Amino acid sequence: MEGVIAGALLTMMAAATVAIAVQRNLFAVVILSGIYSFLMATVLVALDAVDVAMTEAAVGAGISTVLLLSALHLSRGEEVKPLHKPLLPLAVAVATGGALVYGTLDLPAFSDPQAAIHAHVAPRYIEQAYRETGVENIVTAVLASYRGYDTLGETTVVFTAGVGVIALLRRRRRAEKARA
Amino acid sequence: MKDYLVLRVIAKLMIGFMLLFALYVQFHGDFGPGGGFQAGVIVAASIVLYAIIYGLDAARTVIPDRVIEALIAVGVLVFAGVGVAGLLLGGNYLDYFVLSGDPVHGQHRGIFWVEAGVLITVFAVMLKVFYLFASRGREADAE
Amino acid sequence: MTSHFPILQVVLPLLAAPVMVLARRAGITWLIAVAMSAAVLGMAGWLFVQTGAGETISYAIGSWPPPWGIEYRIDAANAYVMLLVAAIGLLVALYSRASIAAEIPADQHYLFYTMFALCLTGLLGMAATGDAFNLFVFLEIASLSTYVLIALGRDRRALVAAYQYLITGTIGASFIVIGVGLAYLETGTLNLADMATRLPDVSDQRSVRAALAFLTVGVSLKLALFPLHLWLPNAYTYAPSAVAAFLAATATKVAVYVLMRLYYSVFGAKLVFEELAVGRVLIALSLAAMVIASAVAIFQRDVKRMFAYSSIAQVGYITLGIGIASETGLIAGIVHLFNHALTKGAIFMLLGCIALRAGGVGFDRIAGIGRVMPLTSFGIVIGGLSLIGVPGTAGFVSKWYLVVAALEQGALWLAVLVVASSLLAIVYVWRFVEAAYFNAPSAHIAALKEAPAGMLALSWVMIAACIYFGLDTRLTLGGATDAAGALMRGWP
Amino acid sequence: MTVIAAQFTYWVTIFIAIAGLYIVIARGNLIKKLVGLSIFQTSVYLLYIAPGKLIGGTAPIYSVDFAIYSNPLPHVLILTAIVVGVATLALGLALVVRIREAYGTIEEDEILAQEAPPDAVATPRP
Repeated sequence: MEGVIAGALLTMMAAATVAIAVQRNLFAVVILSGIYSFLMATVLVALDAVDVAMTEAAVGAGISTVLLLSALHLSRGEEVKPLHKPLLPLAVAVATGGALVYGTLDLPAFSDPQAAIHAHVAPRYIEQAYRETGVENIVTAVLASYRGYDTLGETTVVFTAGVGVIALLRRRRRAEKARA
Repeated sequence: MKDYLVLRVIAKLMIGFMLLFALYVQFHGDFGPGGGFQAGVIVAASIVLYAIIYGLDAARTVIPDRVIEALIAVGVLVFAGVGVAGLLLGGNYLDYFVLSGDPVHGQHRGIFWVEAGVLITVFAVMLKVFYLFASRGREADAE
Repeated sequence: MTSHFPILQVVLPLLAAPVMVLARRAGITWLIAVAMSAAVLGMAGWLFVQTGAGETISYAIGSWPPPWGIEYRIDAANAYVMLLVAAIGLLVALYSRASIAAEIPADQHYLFYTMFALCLTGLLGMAATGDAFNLFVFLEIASLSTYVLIALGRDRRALVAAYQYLITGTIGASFIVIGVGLAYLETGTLNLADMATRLPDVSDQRSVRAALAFLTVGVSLKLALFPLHLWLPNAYTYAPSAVAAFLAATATKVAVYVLMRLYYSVFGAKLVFEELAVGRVLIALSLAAMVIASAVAIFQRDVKRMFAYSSIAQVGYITLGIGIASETGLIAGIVHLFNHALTKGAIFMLLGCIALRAGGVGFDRIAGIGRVMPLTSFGIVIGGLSLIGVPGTAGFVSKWYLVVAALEQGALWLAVLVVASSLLAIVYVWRFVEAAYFNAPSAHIAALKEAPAGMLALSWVMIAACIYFGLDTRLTLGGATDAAGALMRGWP
Repeated sequence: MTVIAAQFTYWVTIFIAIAGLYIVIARGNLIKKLVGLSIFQTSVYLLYIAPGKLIGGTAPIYSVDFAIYSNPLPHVLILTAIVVGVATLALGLALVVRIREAYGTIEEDEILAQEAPPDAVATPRP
């Protein structure tokens, strides 16, 4: 049953991406990408990734949509028909997909407890995280402690983006007039 | 939307609940899904809601730009500062074990402050980005 | 204290960035930037000396032992690259004060220095890390700050250049994430040294080969390997002068280091060069870069853009060294990485001096500039000689080694092509000489003064280094030999 | 989740990656390109997370009712990837807003048409 639901969700996700590619009304594109993110979040729940699902819903369907809408507000809402036939982009995209097919076909079998990712490194997190950090959510333990440095980097990325947007969008009326 | 009384009242209530929920997400991250990043997003969303209902200027008086810009930096400093504290107490960088006499308690303490740092920066950046986009839009409308 | 240098040299600029945002004042942030860069250079120098004897320094962040925690792993190879990045960082930080005063509004200066500190953090973090996913995170810190730095350029085309680089860079980063993911699924670990020990058991898996392919393409987008270089000319041309100098000297170089590390220390030379024909592909693309990008450079109407295309060609010489896949080839590549960084950094700093005085560096604007800005112009000429590879300059040393590496393999044609492509460099350098010295200056140009003493002095430090390292190769060649040795030994 | 569903997940992941990459490269509208870029980035999520799932396992949060937990490490990595993705999007959109103000359009072809071949004359921003 769970598999059927996940399959249906995945099919809808694929349909949403096609709709995004085809649709020229940018408002519709933004809403579709929000729907896509919600579907993704639901699939992630089915895959036990509850923290990721929560974040994807808040970020993909929430923040991203708000940002896209406010940027859209500042520009024309309709996409122009492309002038040239997009053969090269299609070739690049399909080649990438081909490499992915090639690369994923002989991955370890699904849900094989002997697969490398289940047998190596992760067992310590699952078995020891509570004893070593006193945190019941293993994802939090890995995120904030074992791999806390990645999270510092991630916070720095957010910081970089924030300061970068300030640098790009803060009005400098006097300065700009003086230069004009 | 400043003239709709119903919206204004409901929004005020909602914002209270949202902040409460954010606190839950922040501190429940040890036991269930959640953590600094998600909580920061929710806090920012509550202020965004306030700005939508009461206007950007009202939101900017509640949390001025200068304060937000400072908070953006403070969050990173808190996080990176936890790492420096580990160094000063004789451990490696980001070593939480040395933050307290009891290693597991030290871990707890480290994770608490690290998540606080994430919350502050994420909240401030999200809100600042919204302010900047929204004020840019208002000027575009005026032209 | 010294035992924490591996992490401190990355975290110091990371801490400096938020402090700068709080400080806000242009003068103070500049002082912070200079003090921080100087301290980083000191630590990088110490690490370089420490690892020279073949030692590998492992630093467990958070005191979690690898592979469960994130590890910084420093040997002669990344110490060499970090020394380069730190040295250029200090020079550019000093140079920026006068340079950006003319190009960036005063109330944005603190944002510039913040982004500069973050970019330094990202690049040093990429070089220092021993963890595959951490590599991606610091790559993104470096990338996002670079997009902003480029967009700070005066011309509106800087915005488009930054946008295009953002798209390309993010595609590249996603490729890297896919590659890391496939390698992780096969080995169960993210620690590069641990991955290296576990990869041989699964190296016949197609996923491992796909991982190698995705990582190669992703990193190649970052290092502007032909034909994935399309973002580079606009980015360098429209970025502020100080940014162009810093990026040209460091960003692509760190990406090259990452590629070498992945090939030699993680996937292993046996898989990459013997079982798969990566070396031959790399040689073909490098040759294309050397010839085509040099030829395109000749026809540019803007000097900065001309030298940007030259950078693509010069990256070709570095990747050619990797592709030859011998120890000499690797040494040649690493030494050229260093020498080209110095040369191109110096040239872009001097072009910044011209841009400051003349308002631009189009060929129509620099006619006769050699008469009014003699020191600046002469510096560019020396830099140009180093690009060509004239004996007595740093560029000669690396090209010499490249030719030797080609001959060792019995590939005379390769050696001939290296020399022949240098002839193209003569043509584009000559274009500058002709415009600067043999054209009569317009009234506007004739009224210009020589560049400010400070900027000129810093640029000439780099030019002097180009000559010094052309004559005394103990540091550059010795370091490169140690680095190549460390890479070939791998991370057991 | 069954094995068949897992296989299906891979195929959908790859399809989404192709579609996203195609939108980024082929489309000229700067906002649509960013949407495509986001989709390409999100396609990676399932590649990491689906293999971490164990049948009969549960979310990696300690509980007395369960003994098998799915692998937490991919979750941590993808959390970071999501955050990096939204940071990139915010920066990209800020650039789009500035480009729109400088050029009056967000169509790549129209922007390129406004620029003569590169030369040294700096075009002042409006």
